[in-house]
Amino acid sequence: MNPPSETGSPSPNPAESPRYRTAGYDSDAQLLEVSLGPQHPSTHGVFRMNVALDGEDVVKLKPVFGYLHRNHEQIAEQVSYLGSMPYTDRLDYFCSLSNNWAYAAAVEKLAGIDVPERAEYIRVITSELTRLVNHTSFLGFMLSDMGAWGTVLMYAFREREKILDLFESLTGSRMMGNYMRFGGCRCDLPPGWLEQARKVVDGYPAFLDEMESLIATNEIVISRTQRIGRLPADKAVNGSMTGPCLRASGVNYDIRKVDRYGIYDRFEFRVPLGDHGDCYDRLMIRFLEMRETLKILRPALRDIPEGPVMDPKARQRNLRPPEGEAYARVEAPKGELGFYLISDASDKPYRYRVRPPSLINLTLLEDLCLGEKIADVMVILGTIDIVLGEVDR
Amino acid sequence: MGITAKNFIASYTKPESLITEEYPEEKPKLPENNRNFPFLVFDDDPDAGLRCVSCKICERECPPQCIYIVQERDENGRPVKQPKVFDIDISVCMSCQICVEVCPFDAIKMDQEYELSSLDRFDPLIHDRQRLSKSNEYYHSIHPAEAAAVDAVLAEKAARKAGNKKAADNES
Amino acid sequence: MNALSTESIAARVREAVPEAEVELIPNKGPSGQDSLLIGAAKAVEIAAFLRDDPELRFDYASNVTGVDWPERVVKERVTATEEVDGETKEGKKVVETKIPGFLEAVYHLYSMERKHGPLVVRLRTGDRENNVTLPSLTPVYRGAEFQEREVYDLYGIRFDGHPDLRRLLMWENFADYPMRKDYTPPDDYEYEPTPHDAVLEKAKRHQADDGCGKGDPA
Amino acid sequence: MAVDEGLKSELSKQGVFVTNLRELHNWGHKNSLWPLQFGLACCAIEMISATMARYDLARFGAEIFRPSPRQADLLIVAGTVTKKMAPQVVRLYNQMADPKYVISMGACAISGGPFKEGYNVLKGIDRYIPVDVSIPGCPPRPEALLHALMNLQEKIQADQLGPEDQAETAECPVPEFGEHDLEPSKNPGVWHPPQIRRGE
Repeated sequence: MNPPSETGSPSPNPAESPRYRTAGYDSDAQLLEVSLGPQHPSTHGVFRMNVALDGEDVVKLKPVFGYLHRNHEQIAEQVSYLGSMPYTDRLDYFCSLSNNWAYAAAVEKLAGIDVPERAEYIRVITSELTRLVNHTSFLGFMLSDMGAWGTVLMYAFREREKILDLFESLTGSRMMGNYMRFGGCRCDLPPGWLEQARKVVDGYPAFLDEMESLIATNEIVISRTQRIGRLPADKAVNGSMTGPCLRASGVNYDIRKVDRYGIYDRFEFRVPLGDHGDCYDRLMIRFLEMRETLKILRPALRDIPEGPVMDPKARQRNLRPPEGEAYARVEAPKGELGFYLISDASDKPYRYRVRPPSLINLTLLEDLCLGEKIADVMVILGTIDIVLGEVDR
Repeated sequence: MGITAKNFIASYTKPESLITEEYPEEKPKLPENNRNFPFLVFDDDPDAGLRCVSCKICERECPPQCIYIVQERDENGRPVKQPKVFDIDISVCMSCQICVEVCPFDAIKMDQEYELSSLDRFDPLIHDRQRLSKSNEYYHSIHPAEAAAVDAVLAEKAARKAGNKKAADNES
Repeated sequence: MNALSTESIAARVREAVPEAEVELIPNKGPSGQDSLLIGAAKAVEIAAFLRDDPELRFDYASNVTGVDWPERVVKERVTATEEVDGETKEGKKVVETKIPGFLEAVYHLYSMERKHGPLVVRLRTGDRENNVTLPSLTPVYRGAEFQEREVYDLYGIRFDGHPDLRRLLMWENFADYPMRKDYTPPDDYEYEPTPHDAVLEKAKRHQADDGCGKGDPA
Repeated sequence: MAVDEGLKSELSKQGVFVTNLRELHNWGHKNSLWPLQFGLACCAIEMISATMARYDLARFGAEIFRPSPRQADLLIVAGTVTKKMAPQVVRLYNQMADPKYVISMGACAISGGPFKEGYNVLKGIDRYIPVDVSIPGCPPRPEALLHALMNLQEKIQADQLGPEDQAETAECPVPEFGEHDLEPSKNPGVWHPPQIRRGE
C-alpha cells in the first residue's frame, strides 16, 4: 500500500493517509496510555493529550481540547460590536493588542471605516511591542519546559514587565488593553510615552544578546531541540501552520508582507526563515523575529506624525454595518489571527468567528511527536507556542 | 553561569536592577490611565451632587451586564434624574471602561483601588450607590489631567446652557 | 490584492470539474469578498482542483467555520395594483417568502505559493435536522481537521470522510449543538445581582422558589 | 490563652515573647503556604508575574509552587473554570493535603465573570468547593493577589487547633458530565447564595 503524498489527489480512505499509519511499532508490545494534563505544569494551561507510549516512544497522541472553552463566539453574537472588543483581549492574553487590531480591522472592513495615520502608527508600535512580549515570555516558558526552571523565565518576565508598564500607562491595564476602536485608537499617547518606549526599545538588544548567549549555544538546549520534531514545508502548508512555526520550516509567508495591511509597507524588515523546521529553528526564529521587530519599532517611534487618533466619522455605539461579511487577518505573534464577521445590519454580529492560530497550529502536533520520546513532546508543544485562551476560546 | 553572576552582582550594585516592589510597605505608583473598577463622581454633595442622571446607557452598553440601575421617583411617582439603585457587581466587571466611554455626562469614571479581596464572595463584591460615590476631588487626585479636561468641558457646557437661557430670556 | 476575480475562478472550476455546481454569491458589504457556493457532490474534487491548479494554487485553508441559518420569513413590500370596488388602486402589499433553514460551512482559502486570496467557499446542508451531512475537505486540506471537528461540535454538521469526527470542545456525551441560534442554555440563574432582559426573567423564576430574600427597595 | 494581649505586648517591649502552641503553629503555617501550580487562564499569567522578581511572592513564604496536589495546601483558582474543567478542579481540591485553602482569583473564578453567560462556563467555582478568599478584577493586579494572600494569612492566624479544624475536610462530590449540563449543577453543601429580589 502506497501512502498518498500530501499534495497528491485526495485519498478516498482516510485510514490510508500517512498520519493514521501507526509509526511502525510492534503491535504485540504493551502500549502504555498516558493522559498528560489538563493539570500539568508544562501544558501552558489546561491542555490535555492522550498519549500512547511504546517504551518511551510516542506512537499515538490525541490532543483533547475544550477545558478553557469560554464561548467567546457565542457571547460575541449577543453583545454589540463595541462590546466584543474587551473580550478579544482575553483570547490570547499575552497579545491583547494584536487581537484588538485584528478585530478592529475586521469591523473596519465590514463597515468601510478609515483609520487616521497616527492611529496606524500607534497600532504598529503597540502590536510590535506585543510581539516582543510574546516572544520573550515564550523563551522563558520554553526553557522552563526543558527544565531550566526559574532563571530564564525570571529574566524574561523582568523585560516583559518593562513593556507591560508601557501598556499600562497607555491603555490603563497591564494585560487587557481594550485599546483599539473601529477607526482608530481609544486615546492618544500620554505625554512622555514615546521617550519611555524608545528607552525600552534601545535597551532590548542588550537583553536579547544576553538571552542568546544563554540559549543559542547551550549544550542541553541544542541536544534537546536539534533534529527533534521536524516539520517539512509542504506538510506545514497543507496543515495550515502559520506564524513563526511555518517560517521555521522555510516557507516565506508573513502576512505583514503579503497583505501589507496597516502601514507595514513603510518599514524595512526581513522575514527570517528556518532551514530544518526542527525545534531549534522554531526556537531561534523568535530571536530573529524580535530583532526584526526592533527594526520596525525604531523608525515607527521616530516618524510617528501628529494628528487625530480616531476617524471622527466612525461610530462606536450602535454601530450597524451594512449587510455583508468580511474576513480580516493580521500577523499575530503566534500566527495568522483572523476574524470573520457576518452582519445582518443589526447592532450585533450575526456570525462572529475567530480564526485562532494556536488551535490550528496544533493540527500537526501528532505528526511532529510520532516516533519521538515522551519528554520531547513537551519541547515540541512548547515550540509551537500555544495559549489556551485562544485554542479553546 | 557568567550571566547569572553578572545579574546577581548587578542586583547589589545597580539601583535599576533592584526591581522588586516592596508591596505592601511600598504601594506601586500607578500611571494616570490605570483603571480597575468604575465609580460615580459627585460634585460637592454626595447625594444631590451625583452627576449620574440615571439614563441607563452604561447599563445597556456594559458587555458583561454587571450594572443595575433603578431610577428615582418623586412622591407623585414621576421619574427624577437620579439613580435610586446603582449597583455594580465587581465580581463580574472586567474593567473594560466602556461605561466610561459611553457616558455623556462624565458621571462614571474608573477607580484605581485594587485591594478589594474579601472573605465573602457575595455582598462585599456588590458595590452599591454609597460605596460607588466619590468626590470630584478624589477623581482629580487619581486622574489629574483627565479630570481637569472634564471640568473644562463641563464648565463650558454649563456656560452655554446659561447663555442659551439668557438668550431665551432676552427674546421673551 | 486578488488579481483573479471570483467570477473567473468560478468559470475555471466549471470548466475543469465536469458537473460541478458553482454559484457566485455576491457580498453586499464594503469588503467585497464574494463567495462561491459549491455543491456537496463534487466538493472534494473542486477543492483538489483549487489546490492543485497551477494558476490558482489555493494551497492553504485558513479558516473553516459554520453558520446557522434557521428558517426565516422574509417580508418584502411590493407595489401591486388591486381592484377594489371596480376601481384600480395602487397599494403596497407585504409578500412573505419562507426561506427554509440550513447549515453552512464556510472555508477561506489562500495561496501561500502565489500569495493571493481569500477565496470564500461555502457548502450548504439540505436542512437543519436530518440532512446535515457535507463532504469533509480534510483529505485535501489537513488544516481543516480540527476546525471541521469544531463545526461538528458546535453546529452539528456531519463531515463525511473526516478521519476522526468527534466533538472538539464539549464533552463526548453532550447532546446539544450550542452555537445554533435556537439553543437553550442550562438554567443556572440562582444568583443574579444585576440581571437584565432575558436573564432577569430567568432569575425571577428562581426568586419565586423561596420567599425570604434581601429585597429590592424598588 | 492564659496570657492576655496587654501583658503580651508589655512583655514583648521588654524583649520577652510569649506565645502558645496555637499561635506558633498558625504562624508557621501561614508563612509556609504551598500553592498548587495550577493556571487556568489569563489570571494565571498575573499569578506567575506575582511569583517573579518584580512582585516576589517568596516574601510571603508561598513561592514553592507544587505541580502535585498532594504536596500543596493552597489552591489558587486563577482563571475561568469551564464546565468541562470543573470536575478536574474538584478532584484536585479533594486530593490536596489538609488543612487546605482556596483563593479564587479574578472575576471568572468568582462568578463566571464576563463569560458567565456562556454555555460551558461555570458561574463561580464556589458552586462546588468552599472558597476562602475572592479577588475581584479582570485580571487582578499581582498586588491584589498579595493582598489576598495577606488576608488569608490573617484568617489562618485565627484558626483553632481544636478537633474541628484538624478534622479532614469532607470530600466534595465530583460532578459528572450530563447531556446538557454538569450533574449536579451545584454542591448545595457549600453554595449558599443570598436571595436578591430584582425587577419587581
